[in-house]
Amino acid sequence: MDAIKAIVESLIFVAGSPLTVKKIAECIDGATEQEIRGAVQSLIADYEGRNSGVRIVNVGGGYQMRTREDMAQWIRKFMGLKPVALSRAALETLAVVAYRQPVMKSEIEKVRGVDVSGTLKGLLEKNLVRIVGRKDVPGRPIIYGTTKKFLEVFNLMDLSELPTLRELKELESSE
Amino acid sequence: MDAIKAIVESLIFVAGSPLTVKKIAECIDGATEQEIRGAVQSLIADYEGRNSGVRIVNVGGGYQMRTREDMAQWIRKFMGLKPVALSRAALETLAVVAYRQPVMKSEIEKVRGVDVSGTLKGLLEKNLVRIVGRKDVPGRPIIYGTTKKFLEVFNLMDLSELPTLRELKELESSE
Amino acid sequence: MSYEIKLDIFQGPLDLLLYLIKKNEIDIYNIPIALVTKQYLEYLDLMKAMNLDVAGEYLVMASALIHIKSRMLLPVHEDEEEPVDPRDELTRQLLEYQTFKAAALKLEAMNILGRDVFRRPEPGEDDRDDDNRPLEEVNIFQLVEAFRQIVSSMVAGELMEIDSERMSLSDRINEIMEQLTKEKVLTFLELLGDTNDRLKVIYTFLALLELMKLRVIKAYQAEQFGTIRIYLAVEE
Repeated sequence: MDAIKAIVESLIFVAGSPLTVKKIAECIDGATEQEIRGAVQSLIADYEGRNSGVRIVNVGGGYQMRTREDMAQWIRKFMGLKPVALSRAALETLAVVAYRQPVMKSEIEKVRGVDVSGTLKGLLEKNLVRIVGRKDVPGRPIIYGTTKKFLEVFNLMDLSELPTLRELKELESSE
Repeated sequence: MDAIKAIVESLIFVAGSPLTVKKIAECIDGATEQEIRGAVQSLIADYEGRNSGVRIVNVGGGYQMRTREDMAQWIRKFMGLKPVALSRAALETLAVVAYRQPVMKSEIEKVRGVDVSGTLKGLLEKNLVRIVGRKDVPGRPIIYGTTKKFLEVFNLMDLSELPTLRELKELESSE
Repeated sequence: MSYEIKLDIFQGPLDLLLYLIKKNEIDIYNIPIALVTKQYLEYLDLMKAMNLDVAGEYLVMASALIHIKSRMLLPVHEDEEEPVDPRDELTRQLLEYQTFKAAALKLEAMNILGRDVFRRPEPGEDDRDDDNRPLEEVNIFQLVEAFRQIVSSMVAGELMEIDSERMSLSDRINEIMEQLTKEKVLTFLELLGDTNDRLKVIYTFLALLELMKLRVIKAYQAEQFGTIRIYLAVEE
């Protein structure tokens, strides 16, 4: 068990991107997915338990090592980064895509009440949004959806982890 | 002390390349080099002590996180399974084939302005591009087109789902 | 009236309206249209006075507000069973936008990669060209963008507009050539299979014309009105 744990840890470490249990199992002959799942859970607990500056999280269906959020200021200082934020316009467009996908540009514009060409292009370039295909209606407009990278960037296991629109509505009315 | 340790750990983790104590000290205000040296030693001992698949080593005067040597075989296997990204050149050639098919090599070269023999061969091997047929003219030039695998990789039902240049232009408009 | 807030913080006319509703502590289900319209127009005037670019969407909303206001003044016909409130559509739109605004705030509050949390860089790509390795997922956008950039650097005369009809034709060409490479000879009817799809018939015909023009296929007919047989122009 400890041997598998060490291998799993080294794989998640080198991968950089989120690594699925299935993918890990392909690399370790003789280890079942269940054993790997156990090793991952044990690793997660280890990192939490010793107050490490690094943690293992479940994002986009895989496991990824990342720094703890309260380390952000030191890392930004080290990397010489200014806190980069997505603009409010980009976040609103992204929110509509995330909840309404697959969604047409015209639908996003109807919700936001503004032209979204520029923000949509920016999100495509950042690979947070992708072209899913075309809608089977006259004119066959392009439909958009979110990417795996979106899940990775926003720390989500999957889309169902987003608060539901109902929850958001209740939040608004209770304000 | 524990706080400094976590910060040091997160910095060595994100840096990738070896990090000197001096450089770490520049990022953490109020921490002396001695404290940082202590934190690093304590981290090294932690990783060793719990038989982690990852360790912190002193290389070239700095500290770096690396996988343990005996993890090499699994990591090699992982790297072999890791998806490869298309190079910029391959993507451009693929784009010309996709939009201009059925197309001859000479036509692709005219558009891209460079010799595409190498990238075209790579795309044929990756099964993204195929030989559609030969022209019955002197030299019997080969005509290229995209494959079913191409549609799969780009998640397309058929080629008509590819966005047109006009549609992309619509995204250019200001915001 | 004080305008201490910055005008460019509004994300559009709906955002501005929501702001006015909050500021006046208005019930969103019962918007005093006259008041809101008045304040909305004052903001637009102010934006213009400050030489800010007032996007067309703000003006469209202004006329919509004025229209609602005038409809509010019309008497309600008593024979109408359920009189429609002219504000309904606007209220629905505002509620929906408000929800997505909240969703955007939720997203912003998450631990964003590259802002709050950081990962290790990707391992260095070894140059080994192993074709058994799976391909990394590519966003179609990257493909189109690559093509657009190449084409935009070409002279205008060479630019060819791509439409989805042309791409449907390419689809059909690829299918026909695949079938023909396998079967060596085919009739038009065999190419069509048992389809009744008119578009497919047209695209098949157009694809054959294109392939003949390219000299990739040859068509033969033994006699007038006889069966047309299609061959590869060049045997492999």
